[in-house]
Amino acid sequence: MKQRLERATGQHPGDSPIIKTSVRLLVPFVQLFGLYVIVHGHYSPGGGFQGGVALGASFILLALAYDLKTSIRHFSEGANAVLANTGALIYTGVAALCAVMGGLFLDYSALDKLIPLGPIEWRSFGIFLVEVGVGLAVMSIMVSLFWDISSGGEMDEGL
Amino acid sequence: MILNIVSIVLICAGLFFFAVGTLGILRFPDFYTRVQAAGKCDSLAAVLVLVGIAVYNLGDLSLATVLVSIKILFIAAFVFISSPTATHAITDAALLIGVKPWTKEKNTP
Amino acid sequence: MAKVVTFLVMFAFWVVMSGMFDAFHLSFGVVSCLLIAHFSHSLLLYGDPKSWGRGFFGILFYLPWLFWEILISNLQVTYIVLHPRMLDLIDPQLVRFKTSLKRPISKVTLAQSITLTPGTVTVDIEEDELLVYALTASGAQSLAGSAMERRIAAALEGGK
Amino acid sequence: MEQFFLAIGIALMLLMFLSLYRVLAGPTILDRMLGGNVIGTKTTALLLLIGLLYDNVGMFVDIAIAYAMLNFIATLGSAKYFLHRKSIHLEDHQ
Repeated sequence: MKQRLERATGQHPGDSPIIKTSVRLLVPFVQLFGLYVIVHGHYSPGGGFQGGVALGASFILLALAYDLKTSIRHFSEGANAVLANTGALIYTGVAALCAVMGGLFLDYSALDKLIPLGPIEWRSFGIFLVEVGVGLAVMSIMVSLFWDISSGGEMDEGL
Repeated sequence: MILNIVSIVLICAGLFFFAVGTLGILRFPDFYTRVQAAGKCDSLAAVLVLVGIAVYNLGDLSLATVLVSIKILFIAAFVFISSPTATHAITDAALLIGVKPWTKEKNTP
Repeated sequence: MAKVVTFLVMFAFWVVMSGMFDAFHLSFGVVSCLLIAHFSHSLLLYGDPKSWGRGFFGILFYLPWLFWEILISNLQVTYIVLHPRMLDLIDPQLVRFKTSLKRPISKVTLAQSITLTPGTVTVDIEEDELLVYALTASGAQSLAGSAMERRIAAALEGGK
Repeated sequence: MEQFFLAIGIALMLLMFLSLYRVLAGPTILDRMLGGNVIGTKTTALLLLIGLLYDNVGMFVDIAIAYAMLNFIATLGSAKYFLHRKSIHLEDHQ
């Protein structure tokens, strides 16, 4: 018993092929679920924030099962920073565009003057645009929080 | 009516295995044996309850309810893959940290 | 090839999840599935394209038998849990045993099946050796050369 | 049928309280994690039962999927976290 425990302690932790294979099979479905929650935000529970969390969780799952490098290879640091800012930009951009077009801040029906679709359709579509922005921002900020905390800002190893 | 009976049987069986799993993690002497109860009984019980709910949901047949039932089956498949993986992860961590297993020789006089 | 198959699988999943067939949701479904097919195609499927379909149907035929085994093993665990003198029945031990399976996916299937069936939990896989924690001595002995391994070999590695 | 689902839901709640004993009193940290995982699996089933009681299964299915997913990630993450912490701890003492 003692020998086996020592041999088990000797190997590199977190290298189990069981976890790797199971996670690899599950990750694409988790990602699609995140996108589904974002797109269906105004029919079912959820929306930008929850969908973003599910998307971010898929990359965290990759980092947990493999290591930080695999996670970064699938979703680079540069793309992460760009997406976080793009998400915030979409949100404020849509909101400010509403104000510029003569409505209130985040009053989507004002966008009707830009592309005439009808104010009610614009209210629905505007919420969708804002939720895409929120989802992108939440996803990238969650992933970068995990990367930074787990590796102490080094982005090389950890967890 | 037949669907209702099938779903009642499935859900009751699931509840029974949930109860056995809970009793198992309360009664077993050490961590590794508790993992056995939690890992097996709970995953089977969750799958049984979920399939029972999916069968009951087919009671008023339409496209929407069929799709919802398939989604519930997706959750069952997810539990079926993820539950052994989580069990494996916890057991692996316990062995690497060095939690001492309960053995028969040591504990019987 | 991997991308196309991933896209089709993902789109089927999307249609079931969404349940709405208007142009708005379907078009976003196509966009989402394309995104995932582009970024994650190496995750879901790998290796020889011919093995995907065979693996899928092999698993499909393997599952009912596995479910029956799980039911029986649960009844055994139930007997142990509900027995008043439980400590006399159990005899936990760590067991190593070699498997003849080659592909990683079939080893993982074997490990998951062992975790789900008679009183055993797979602790680790090293190359072709599995470290198994068994609840009873009979459970530990039933592992080597079991029917489970043969069935997985037929399902996932047949025709090699 | 409503009464039946209500009874099953209450029974599940009781079982969750029993599992909570393992979370509160577990001798090792991994026992507590195991108790949490078991409670999470029961919650997935309980959410769907609540959906049946409210006649709105389609909505609760999404929540249940998200809950099952997060339960899995939480267990995996905490197992790995304690493994990492413990190995650092062991290296310090050797």
